Amino acid sequence: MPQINSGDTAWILMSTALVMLMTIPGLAFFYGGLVRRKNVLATIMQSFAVLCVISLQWILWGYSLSFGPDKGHIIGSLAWFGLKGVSIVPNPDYAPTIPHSLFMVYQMMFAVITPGLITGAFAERMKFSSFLIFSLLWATFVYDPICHWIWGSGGWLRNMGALDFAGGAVVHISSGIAALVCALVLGKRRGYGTDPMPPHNLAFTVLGAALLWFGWFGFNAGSALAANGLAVNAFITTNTAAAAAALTWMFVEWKMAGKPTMLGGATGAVAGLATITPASGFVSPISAIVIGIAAAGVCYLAVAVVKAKLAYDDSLDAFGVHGIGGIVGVLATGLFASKLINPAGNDGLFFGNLAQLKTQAIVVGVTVLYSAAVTFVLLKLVEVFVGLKVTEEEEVMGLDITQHEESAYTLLD
Amino acid sequence: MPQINSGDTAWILMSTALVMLMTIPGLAFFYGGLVRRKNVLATIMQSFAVLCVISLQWILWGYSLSFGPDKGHIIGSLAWFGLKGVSIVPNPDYAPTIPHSLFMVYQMMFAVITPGLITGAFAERMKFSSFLIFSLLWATFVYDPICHWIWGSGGWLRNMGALDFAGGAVVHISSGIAALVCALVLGKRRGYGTDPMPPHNLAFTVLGAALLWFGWFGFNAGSALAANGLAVNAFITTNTAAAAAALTWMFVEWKMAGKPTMLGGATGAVAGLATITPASGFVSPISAIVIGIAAAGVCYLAVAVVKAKLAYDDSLDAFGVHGIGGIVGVLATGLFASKLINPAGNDGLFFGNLAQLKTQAIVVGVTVLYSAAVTFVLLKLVEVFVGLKVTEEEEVMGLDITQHEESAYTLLD
Amino acid sequence: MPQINSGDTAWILMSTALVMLMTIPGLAFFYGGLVRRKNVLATIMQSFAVLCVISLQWILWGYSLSFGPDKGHIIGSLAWFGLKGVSIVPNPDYAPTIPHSLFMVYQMMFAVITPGLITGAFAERMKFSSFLIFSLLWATFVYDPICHWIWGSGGWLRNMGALDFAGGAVVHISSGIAALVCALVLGKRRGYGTDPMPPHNLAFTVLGAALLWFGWFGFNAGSALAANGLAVNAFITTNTAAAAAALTWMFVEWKMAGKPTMLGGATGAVAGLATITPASGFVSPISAIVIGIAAAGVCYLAVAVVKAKLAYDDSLDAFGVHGIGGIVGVLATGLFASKLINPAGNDGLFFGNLAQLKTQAIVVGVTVLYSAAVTFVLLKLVEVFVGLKVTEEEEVMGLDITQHEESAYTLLD
Amino acid sequence: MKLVIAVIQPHKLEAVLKELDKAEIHLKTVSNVLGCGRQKGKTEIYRGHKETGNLIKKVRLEIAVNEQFVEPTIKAIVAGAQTKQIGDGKIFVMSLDDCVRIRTGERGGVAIG
Amino acid sequence: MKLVIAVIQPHKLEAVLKELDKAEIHLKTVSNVLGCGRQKGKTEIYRGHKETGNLIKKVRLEIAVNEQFVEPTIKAIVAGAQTKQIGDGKIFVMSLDDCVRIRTGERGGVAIG
Amino acid sequence: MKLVIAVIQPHKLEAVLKELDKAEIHLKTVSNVLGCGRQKGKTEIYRGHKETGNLIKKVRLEIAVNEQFVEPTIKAIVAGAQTKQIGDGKIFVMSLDDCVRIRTGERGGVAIG
Ligand SMILES: Nc1ncnc2c1ncn2[C@@H]1O[C@H](COP(=O)(O)OP(=O)(O)O)[C@@H](O)[C@H]1O
Ligand SMILES: Nc1ncnc2c1ncn2[C@@H]1O[C@H](COP(=O)(O)OP(=O)(O)O)[C@@H](O)[C@H]1O
Ligand SMILES: Nc1ncnc2c1ncn2[C@@H]1O[C@H](COP(=O)(O)OP(=O)(O)O)[C@@H](O)[C@H]1O
Repeated sequence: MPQINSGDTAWILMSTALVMLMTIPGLAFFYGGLVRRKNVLATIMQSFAVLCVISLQWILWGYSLSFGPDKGHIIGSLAWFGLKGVSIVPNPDYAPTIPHSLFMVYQMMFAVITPGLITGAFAERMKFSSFLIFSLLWATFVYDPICHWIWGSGGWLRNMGALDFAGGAVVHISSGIAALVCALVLGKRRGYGTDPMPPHNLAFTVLGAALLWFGWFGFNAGSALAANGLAVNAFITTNTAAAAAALTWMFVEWKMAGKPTMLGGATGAVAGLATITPASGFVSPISAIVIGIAAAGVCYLAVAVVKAKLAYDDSLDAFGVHGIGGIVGVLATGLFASKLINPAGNDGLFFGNLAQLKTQAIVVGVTVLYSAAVTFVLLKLVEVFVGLKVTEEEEVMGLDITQHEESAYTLLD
Repeated sequence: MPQINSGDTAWILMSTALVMLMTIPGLAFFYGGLVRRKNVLATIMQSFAVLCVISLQWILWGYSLSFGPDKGHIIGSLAWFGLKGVSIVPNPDYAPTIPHSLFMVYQMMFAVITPGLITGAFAERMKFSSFLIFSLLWATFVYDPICHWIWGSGGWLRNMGALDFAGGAVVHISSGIAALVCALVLGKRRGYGTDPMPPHNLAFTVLGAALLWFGWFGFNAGSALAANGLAVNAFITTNTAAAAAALTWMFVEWKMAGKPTMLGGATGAVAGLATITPASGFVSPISAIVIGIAAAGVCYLAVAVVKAKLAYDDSLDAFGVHGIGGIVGVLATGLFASKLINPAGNDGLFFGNLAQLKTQAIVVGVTVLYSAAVTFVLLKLVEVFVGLKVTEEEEVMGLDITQHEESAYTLLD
Repeated sequence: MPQINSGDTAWILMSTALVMLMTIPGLAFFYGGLVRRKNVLATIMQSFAVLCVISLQWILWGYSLSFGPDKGHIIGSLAWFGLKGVSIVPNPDYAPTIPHSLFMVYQMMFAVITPGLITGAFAERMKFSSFLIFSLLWATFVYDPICHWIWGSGGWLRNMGALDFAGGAVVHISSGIAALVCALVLGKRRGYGTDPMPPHNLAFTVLGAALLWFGWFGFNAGSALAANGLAVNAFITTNTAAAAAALTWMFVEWKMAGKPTMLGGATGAVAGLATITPASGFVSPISAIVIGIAAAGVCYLAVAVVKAKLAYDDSLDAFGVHGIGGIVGVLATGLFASKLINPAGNDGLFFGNLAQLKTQAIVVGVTVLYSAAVTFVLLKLVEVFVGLKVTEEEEVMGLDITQHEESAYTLLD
Repeated sequence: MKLVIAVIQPHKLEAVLKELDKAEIHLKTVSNVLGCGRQKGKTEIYRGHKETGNLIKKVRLEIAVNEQFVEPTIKAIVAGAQTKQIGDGKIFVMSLDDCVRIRTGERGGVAIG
Repeated sequence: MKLVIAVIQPHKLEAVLKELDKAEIHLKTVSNVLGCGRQKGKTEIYRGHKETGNLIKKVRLEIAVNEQFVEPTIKAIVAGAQTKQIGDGKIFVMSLDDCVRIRTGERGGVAIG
Repeated sequence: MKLVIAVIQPHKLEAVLKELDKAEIHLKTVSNVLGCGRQKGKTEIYRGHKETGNLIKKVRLEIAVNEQFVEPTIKAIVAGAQTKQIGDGKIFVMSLDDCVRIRTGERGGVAIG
C-alpha cells in the first residue's frame, strides 16, 4: 500500500480550501461587483449555489464519471457512484502520496468553479431555476467527459499526450466557450449598448480578483498534488504570469484608452492566471512573463475590440477572459513546455518538439467543439422545459427582488 | 520524546490561522452585514474584541483550566498558568506529532470564536463594556469547564465516551444556549416586531459566510490534529453537509416563502457546518448529506417558526443556528458514527450501538443545563455591577456613534 | 544534496500565499477604507500595482541584489539575474529543507509589501505614474540593499549579529521612514487640518486589518522557514502581541478620547503586529504581551500626539504605525530575546546581554538613516523628471476619476 | 395644494410615519440628507483625534397635500419627531401649482392623494 | 419659471431621460429616494419571515423650466414613466422665483436652460 | 421666506459652506444628487470601452432664509462655487409659505434661523 505523506497531504488539504475560496467569495465578489446594484445578490448566489450543487453531484456521480474506471477512453464508469471504493488509500494512478479521497475533494473544487465561471456570461438575466438545472446538466455532460478525456486514467486526450497542468482546457476553455454560447442563446440584456451599465462596486471586484489570485496558488501549485519542487515552480509561474498580464493590460489601456484602470488591472491579472493555468507546471518563470504578456494582449483585444464589433453580450467577459485565455494558454504550453521544468511533461515547439503543439491544438479544437455543441443542446433543452430568461419586467426590476425577494443594501440607517 | 511531524505541524499551523479567520473577518462580517447601518462597527468590534481578550485569557489561565492537569474530572488545574510547562515538546495526551504549544494555540481559536458566536443574540443593544466583562467571565466559567469535561484529559464526559469531534457541544451548544439566555435576559430591541430591520448589507453577510465555510475546514479537518486520512474525511463531510444544508434551506424557503434567498442559503450553510462539527470525524460523506438536510430543516423551523411564536429577539439567530444545530449534530453523531470511519471513535445507533446515543444525549443535556444556568448568573452579575443594555436613546442613535464615536460609512465623497 | 522536506515546503508555500494576501486585499482594503470615496480605487490600485511590479523586479534583479552572492557585504551580485541558478535545489545558506526557489518567492512577497506600506503616506495625492517609478526605484535602491545587509548571506549587519526575525527593520522601519520622508516632501493634502476627511468605509478597513492579521501568521511564523517549533513560537507571539496591542490602544483611547473605537482597535493590532515582527522568533509569549502593550502605547503617542504637533500629513499613518512600531520592535528584540526560545538567536538585555541591544540600536540607526537619505534622493529625482503630486484640481476631483477614469461606486441601481 | 418638507432625526422616522398614518396621510417621499443646524455634529474619534463634523445625518420627508391637510401633517410630524432638544429639525411649507398622477394622468388636488 | 419634481420608478429613469431629451429638455437633477405611496412595498424574505416594507426605492427628478416648457416636461415624464400600474409616481409643479447660473451669475429665465 | 436650492460641484462644498458661514448663514440641508446639465459626464473606462455617462455627481444644498438673506445667500454660494467653467451649477429660489421649528413649535420667520 502506498504511503501517505503528511506534508503532501497538508498542502493538498490547504489547496482544496483555496480553490473553494476562489468560487466563494472570490468569483462571487469579482462578478458581484461588476453588475448593477439590483442584481448583486443574484449574481453572488449563482457562485454560491454552484458550490452547493456540484459538491453533491461530484460525490454522487460526477467524480466517478470523470475519474472512475475508464470506459472506452470516453468516460468513467459509475463504479465509484457515491464514493464507493474511494477511500483514504492513495490511488497511484492519480496521486500516490495522498489519500484518494483527498484527490477526489480537491478535484471537486475544480468541478465547482468551472460552471461558476460561465455565470459571467448570462449575468443579470437568467432565471435562477433554469440556472440550477443548466449547471447540473452542464457539469455532468460537458465538464465530466472533458475532464475524463484529459485527466482521467485512460482518457483519450491524455493518452495522446495532452498537457494541461491545472485545467486550461478542462476548466477555462470548456467554460469560456460555454459562456459564449450562453451569451448568444440568451441574447442581450435590455438596454445593452445604449444604457450605461457601470459596475456598482469595483472595490468588491478587486476583492474578488485578489482572492482569485490567492486561491489560484492552490489551483495551480496544488495541481502538483504534492508539496515539492514542481508545486513551487507552478506557484512562481502563476504569480509571474498574473503580474505580467496585469501590468500589460494596464499599459495597453494607458496607451489605447488614455488611463490605466483598476478594473483593467484586475481583469488582466485574471486573464494571466487563466492563461498560465495549463502551462504552470511545464514552463519556466521567464516563459511565464511572456505568456502573461500575450494573455493580456490577446484578451484585451477580445474584450475591448472583438466583443464590441460582434456585439454579443457576454456580460462579465467570461468568454473573453477565460475562453480566450484558456486557448492561448493551452497553445502556449505547446510552445514553452520543457522537460527541464517537468520531466513527466514534454518539450514544446520552442524546445524542438512540434508534435506537442499539434497535440495541444487538437485539445483546443476538441474542447471548443464539444463544449459549444453540448452547451447549445443543453440550453435549448432547458429553454423548452423551463425557459432561460427572466421576463423583461423582472430584468428591469432586478433579479435580487424578482428571483430572491431580497435586496442587498438598505438606503436608510 | 515524541517526534514532531512537519506535515502535521504545517496543517495545524494553517488550521489555526483558518479558525482565527472565522472570527475576523468571518463572523464579524456575517453578523455585521445583518445589522442596521448604525450598528455595523459595534457588531464587528465585538468579534474583534473577543479575539483580543480571549487570546490573552487563554494564554494566562484559560488553556490551563481547559486542558491542564485534571482536578477531579471537573476542571484543569492552574499548573499551566501563563503557559508554564507548555513547550514545543508534543503532549501525547492531546496531539503526539505536533508541538504542544501548537495544540494550545489551535485550541485558543476555538475558545475565541465561541463567545464570538453569542454576540449575535444581543447585537444592536449591549453595552461594550458589559460585553467585554461578560465575555471574559463566560469564557472562564462556561467555556473552559465544558471544554475540560469533553476534551480535557480526565474530563468526566470524555471518560464517559462522549464523541464531539470539533466542538458541537463545546462550541455550538454552549454558545447557542448562552445566546438564548442573553436574548431573554436583555429583552428585545426597540421596535422589534413592529419596525422593519432589514440587513444593511447582505453582500457582507455572504462574504462572512463564505469565509466561515473556508475557515471551517481548519476547524473540523484540523481537529484531526494531523494531516491524515481522518482530516480528509472531516474535510469532505464538512463540505458535504454545508452544501446539503444550504440547498435544503433554499428549497424549503422556495416552497414555504415563495423564493430561495441568498440569506437563506448562507444561513443554511452555517447551520450545516455547525451541525456536522461534532460528527465530522466520525461519519461518512453520505451520512453527512443526511445530517446536512436535517440541520437545515430543523434550524429553519427554529428560526422561521418557533422564534416567531415565542417572540424572543435572538437578533442574528445565534441560538436558532448554533444552539439548535449543535444539538442536532451531537445527537446525529450518536446515530451515524462509525468505527469504519474512525476506529478511535465508536459506532452510533445506526451501526448497532444504542449506548452511544445515550451518551450523546447526556452531553447535550449537561451542556444545555450548565451553559444556561451559569450564563444566567453571569449576566445577572454583570447587570448589577455595570448594566447590560445601552439606554433607549443610545439604542436609537445606534451603537457605532454612542459606544465608539465613529461611523462606518460617509455619505459624501 | 540537501533533502526537501514536504511538511516544511507545504508550510512555506502556504506562508507565501498568506504574505501575498497581506498586500491584496489586506493592505489594499485597510488603506482603501480610510480614504475618501473619490480615492478608494486609486489607493487600492497602488497596493495592486506594487504586487505586479515588484513580482517582476524580484525575479529579474531584486532577488539577486538581495540574496545573491555577496559583494563586499553591501549588496548581492547580479549572478542570479532572471533566477539564473535559482532552482528547486535547497540553498542551505537560507533554508536547507525547502526548494531554493520557494525561499525566493517567499521573500518576494516581503519585497512586495514593503513599498506597499509606504503608499499610506502619500495617499490621495500622488500621481500614478510617479508612484510606479518611485516604487521600482525604491525597491531596488532601498529595500534590496537593506535586505542584503540584514538577511543576505554575507551582509554586514547580519555578520554583526543583528536579530530581525521577520523584518522589523528590513520591512517596517525601512518603509515607515520612507513614508515620513514622502509625507514631508509631498506636503499636505488640500484642506488637511481644516476640512474633515473621515474614512469612507471603516468596514473595509477592518476587513483589511483582519486579513493582515491572518496573513501575518505566514509573515512571522513562515520566517522560521520550516513547520517546526520555532514557527509555532512565532505564531503565538504574533497573535499575542496583536491582541495585547489592540486592547491597549482601545483602553488608551477610552481613557484619553472617551471611547474605544474600532479603527483604534484595528490600528493597535497592526501596530502590535509590526512591532512583534523582528522579535517573534526570539521572545516568549509573555514577553510578547509586554511588547504589544509598548507598541500600542508608543504608536498611539506618535499618531495622536506627535503627528498633530508636527503637522505633517502622513495620511494613513504609515510612519506612525510601521516606522515607530518597527523601531520599538527591533529595540525590544534587543531586550527580550532569549536563547531558550531560539538557540540560533541570542540573549537580549533582560537576559544579561547588553551587546545585543547595542547591535539592535545600530540596525535601527543605519536603517533609518539610509532609508531617509535614499528615499529623499529618489523622490527628488522623480519630482524633477515626472513630478510627484497630481494637480490641485485633480486632487480635488479625486484620483479615481483623474488618474484612472473610473469610479468605485454607482449612486443609482 | 402644498408641499410640506420636513427634515428630522433619522431615528424619529418610524415614529413620524406612524403619526402620519394615524392622521391618514399615507403618501410621502423620503431621502437621506446631511443637516447643518444648531446642533453640533457628533464627535467622532480617528486614531485619537477628535473631530466634530458639522454635517449630521438627517432624514428628509416630502409630502404633498391639499390645503386642509397641511396643519394635520405638521402636527403629525411634530408629534412624532419632537424631543424638545436641539436637532429636532424643521418643517417647510410651499405652494404647489399642480400635481400629476403619472399612472392616470389626473391633475390637481385629486392627484395628490 | 417652474420647478417640476417627479418621483418615478427607478427602472423608468432611462426611458424618462430619453423622452425629456426628445422634448429638448436637457437639464435636470436626479436623486435616490424612498417612496411611500399606494403601492405596497416589495415583500422581502429574511430567514423565512416575510416582511413587506412600505418604503420603496424610487428616483426623484428635479427640473427647472420656463413656463412654456412645463407641459412638454410633464408630457415627456408621463410618456417615459407610465405603465398604468400602481407605483408609477407623481409629478409636482411649483413656482420658481428666481434662478441663477453660478458660472456666469446670469439670473432668471435665461439662466434656467 | 424663501427656500434657496443650489446644485454645485461636490468638491466645492467645503468652500461654499465657508462662504455661507462668513455670511452668517448657518443652517442648511445637504444631499447627494446626480446632475445632468451642459457639462459632459466624466468619461469612464471599462475594460477598454470608454463610456461617457451623462449623470454627474453633484451636491444639493437647501437653505431656508428670510427675504433679506436671499441675496447674501446667493452671493455666498456663487463666491464659493464659481469656477466659471461648465458644471458650476445652478441656484433656484422659491417662496416658502411657512416654516416650523419642530423643537419648539415656533412658526414663520423666527423659526427659520
Ligand atoms: N434654515 C434652514 N434651511 C435648511 N435646512 C434647515 C434650516 N434649518 C434647519 N434645517 C435642517 O434641520 C436640521 C435640524 O435643525 P436644528 O437647527 O439642529 O434643529 P432645532 O431647530 O430643532 O435645533 C438641520 O440639521 C438642517 O438639516
Ligand atoms: N402626496 C405625495 N407626497 C409625496 N410623495 C408622493 C405623494 N404621492 C406620491 N408620492 C411619491 O410617488 C410614489 C408613487 O406613488 P404611488 O401612489 O404609488 O403611485 P400611483 O399614484 O401611480 O399609484 C410614492 O412612492 C411617493 O414617493
Ligand atoms: N434647469 C435645471 N433643472 C434642474 N437642475 C439643473 C438645471 N440646470 C442645471 N441643473 C443642475 O445643475 C448642474 C450643473 O448644471 P450645468 O448646466 O452643467 O452648469 P453650468 O450652467 O454652470 O454649465 C446640473 O448637473 C444639474 O444637476
